[in-house]
Amino acid sequence: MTHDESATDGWFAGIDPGDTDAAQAAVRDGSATAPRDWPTLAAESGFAEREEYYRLLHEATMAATRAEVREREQADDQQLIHAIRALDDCQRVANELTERVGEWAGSQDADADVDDEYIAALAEREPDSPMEDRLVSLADRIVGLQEESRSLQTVVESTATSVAPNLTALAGPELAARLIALAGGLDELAKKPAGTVQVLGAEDALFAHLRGGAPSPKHGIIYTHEYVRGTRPEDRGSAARALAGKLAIAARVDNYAGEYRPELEAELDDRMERIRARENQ
Amino acid sequence: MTHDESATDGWFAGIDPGDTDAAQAAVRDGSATAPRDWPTLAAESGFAEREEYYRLLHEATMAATRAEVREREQADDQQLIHAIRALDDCQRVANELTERVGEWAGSQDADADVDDEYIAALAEREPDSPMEDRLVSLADRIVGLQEESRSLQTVVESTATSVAPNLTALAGPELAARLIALAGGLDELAKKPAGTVQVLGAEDALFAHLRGGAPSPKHGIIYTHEYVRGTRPEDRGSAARALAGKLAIAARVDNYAGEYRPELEAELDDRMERIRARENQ
Amino acid sequence: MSPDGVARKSIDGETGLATEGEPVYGEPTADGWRLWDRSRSKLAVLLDREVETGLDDGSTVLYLGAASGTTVSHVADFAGPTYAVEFAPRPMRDLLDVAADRENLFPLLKDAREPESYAHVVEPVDVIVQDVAIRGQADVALANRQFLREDGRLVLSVKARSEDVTRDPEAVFEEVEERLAEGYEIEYAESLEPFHDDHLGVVATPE
Amino acid sequence: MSPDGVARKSIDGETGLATEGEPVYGEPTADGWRLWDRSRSKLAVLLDREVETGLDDGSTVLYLGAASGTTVSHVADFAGPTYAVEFAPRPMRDLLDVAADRENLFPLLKDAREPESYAHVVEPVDVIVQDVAIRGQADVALANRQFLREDGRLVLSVKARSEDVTRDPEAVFEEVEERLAEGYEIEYAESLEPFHDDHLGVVATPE
Repeated sequence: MTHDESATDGWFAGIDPGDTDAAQAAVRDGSATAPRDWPTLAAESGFAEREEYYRLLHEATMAATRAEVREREQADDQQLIHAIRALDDCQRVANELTERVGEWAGSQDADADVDDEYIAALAEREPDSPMEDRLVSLADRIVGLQEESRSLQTVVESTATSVAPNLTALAGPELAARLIALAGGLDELAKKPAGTVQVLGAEDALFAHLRGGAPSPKHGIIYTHEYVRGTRPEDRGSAARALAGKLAIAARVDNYAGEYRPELEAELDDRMERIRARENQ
Repeated sequence: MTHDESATDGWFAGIDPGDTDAAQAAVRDGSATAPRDWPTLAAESGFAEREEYYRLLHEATMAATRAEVREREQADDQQLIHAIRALDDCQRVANELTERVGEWAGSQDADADVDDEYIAALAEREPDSPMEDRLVSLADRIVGLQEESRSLQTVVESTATSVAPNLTALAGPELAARLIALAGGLDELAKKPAGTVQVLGAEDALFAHLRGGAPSPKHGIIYTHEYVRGTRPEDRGSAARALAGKLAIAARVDNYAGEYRPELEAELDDRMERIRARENQ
Repeated sequence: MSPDGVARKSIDGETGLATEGEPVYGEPTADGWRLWDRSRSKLAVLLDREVETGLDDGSTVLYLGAASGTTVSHVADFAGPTYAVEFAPRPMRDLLDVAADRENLFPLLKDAREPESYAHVVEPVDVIVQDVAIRGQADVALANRQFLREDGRLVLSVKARSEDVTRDPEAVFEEVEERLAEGYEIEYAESLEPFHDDHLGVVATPE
Repeated sequence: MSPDGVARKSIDGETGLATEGEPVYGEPTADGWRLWDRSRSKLAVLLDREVETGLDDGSTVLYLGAASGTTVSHVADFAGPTYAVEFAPRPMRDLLDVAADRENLFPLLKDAREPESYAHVVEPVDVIVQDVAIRGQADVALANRQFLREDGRLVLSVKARSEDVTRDPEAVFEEVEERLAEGYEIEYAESLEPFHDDHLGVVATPE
């Protein structure tokens, strides 16, 4: 049996046949300038005979790919967190600059009713002084930031759907992204009990409650969900509990299984219908 | 003497020859579809004979124009206030968005040292995913806001120089604009004693002092002036007092006379040289 | 000319090709056979037309653009060692489930445009199946030519819209074929309509 | 042909036109005469060339674009009632100082493009002097033609850059003259070089 030099390029080179960790790292991080008859080389180098070689290769590629998928998707949830925060920033600064333009435009035109439509029209105006040029230009920057917000909404939507299809189906892309951001990641969110999901974003109120005196918060950011906000006050606690329960399950399915399960949404809709039915009694 | 109908269009129509207020209002706000031989019509209507007519016209146009110049320039100082506030807003939101981009870019490139140069380069990058497209686009919005800041600086500079040439010569355009903004206008700033100018922008510290307990603030926004910031701490109080005194005078000259007096700057430079000379003793 | 292990069956009232294996995507099954739907698999169209693909019982296969495994699951049902390259994490998650049931299927989260990143794992193969919906599909085929045995075959499906959404698909196909000719001899090139709009099915041998 | 009240003098070693009046902008003076510098006044160039402007001792004048009063102060020194229209507040502040010393000078903070806003003050005049650095200089002259007596004259200086910074000044001047011909007969049109680059001096009568 001759030892072929290029066997050192193979994923199995220098690896103990039982060492899955080393094998999967080699699959992930290795490379070669050209393919070789690796099964034969592996047998020649004493790594494993053909049948056993394929068994080990299957084990190594499964482990390597599973780990890398997890990492890459976690990277995606981190990107989603950055995107939703950037979206919030863009909307906030667009609003702040709109207020500034409102005051400024109001000094020239007391009747100015400064909404998005006014800003859009102002951005198109032909300025007739260097000062008005700036006002018009500032309005145009605001229009740009509003466009940026819409583009960020689009990417938040597609990324949330890809990273957490079930959570997104139940919560909508923005709330899904905010929950993931508040938890610090999908994996972190999936580990949280429903009660914690229910009050995510209400940390201040929660700490006040824990220090004593303040009432326990009934909901955090999930208040923005139509199923909480649109439910009459006396049933809002039940609605928030039911929603948070389903969202926690959805986050776990997304993190551990990753496939879309339409029945989750149907179950939530049913549950909410029953809670809201009380209103009509 | 026939009464010509169109005499009712003249600035003098219906005005008592001694009533300068009414006359200047008529000059400012009146209008006519076409010129007429007003001196003759004025004589015919019994307002005034030619020589007296021109004397009254001179009086009326001087008063009208002087008042309107004052008003228009005050309007300019209000525009300056809006511009400096818009400048502050643009710089602030550009910085906030830069921080966001910094965190985001750092998640992709741990070595990213996010300064303006990095943002400019990022804005030019060819994105290779929808998510990176957003990051690049956001960087481009920041570049736009930075450009907006520079344009606002330019208009602040020219407007400050026009509205308050002396204050601007002494304080620089941005500090001059901020002082006018803090006072609420050039007229308001001109009415403030030097001691108030000295602590403008340090209202919180001043109120804390007046309530007792806290030390009296030595300077407000004028701290940003090189003559205060660049003076050693033990002389900073004297420097702030001297600077505020000259700034208060400059504001008054700007508001009441309006002409540029280079000697103010020379006097301030002298005074500062003497204060700073102590350092070397 | 169908490969051994691929049979024509009638299941649940539908007739078509089928392979023996664990069901993957809710396809009709009977007696361990799973229907291989032509409208969901470009390769199935070619096999149904009895085009010579070189695929056979026990063939070694490199599958580029395996996506969530719909087609590659059928391939692994009858072929030998099957290397499945896919770049996107989400479909790969589904592909992992498919591979869990198939010992001869090796999932690789790699970019088909960077063959050196998997050349240390993939052996020379009898057939490359390529179905990557990215620009530069001919370049991917050329870059991966090194994995093909001298007597091997490339089975390629070209998606016109991935090259250029604005151009006439015929013009795109012509350009792809021209580029492909730099390393392959084209033996078959036909539209995959009516099952797959604006897709060209190609079989080629290394030159 | 210089108007009465405008004389050629030699003051402080400089020779040129001069008028009698209070000094305004630091110009050389002697015996109550103030030197009227051609490089600071387009009108002075025309008078120096002895172009017939219609200006004379006691003329009624409408001055459009009076700015801070450099030129209009000289005009008011020898002319009769002089209406000085200026739109910008800052130069008007200086003009107010000039007018304070001159009873026959009437400052008006008005827009020369809106003659109806001062037609209730300004009488028909012998001469309109126009020096407005804004786009549409011919339109301003046409809109103010109504102030000119039948035998009056328009003395206009056209700044090419105000019309269009990107175009050849000659082409701009031609266009302005063409437009002006809609209401005026042009009697004189020459460049004001070397004292004022890319400026055209025009004298015209109403048609």
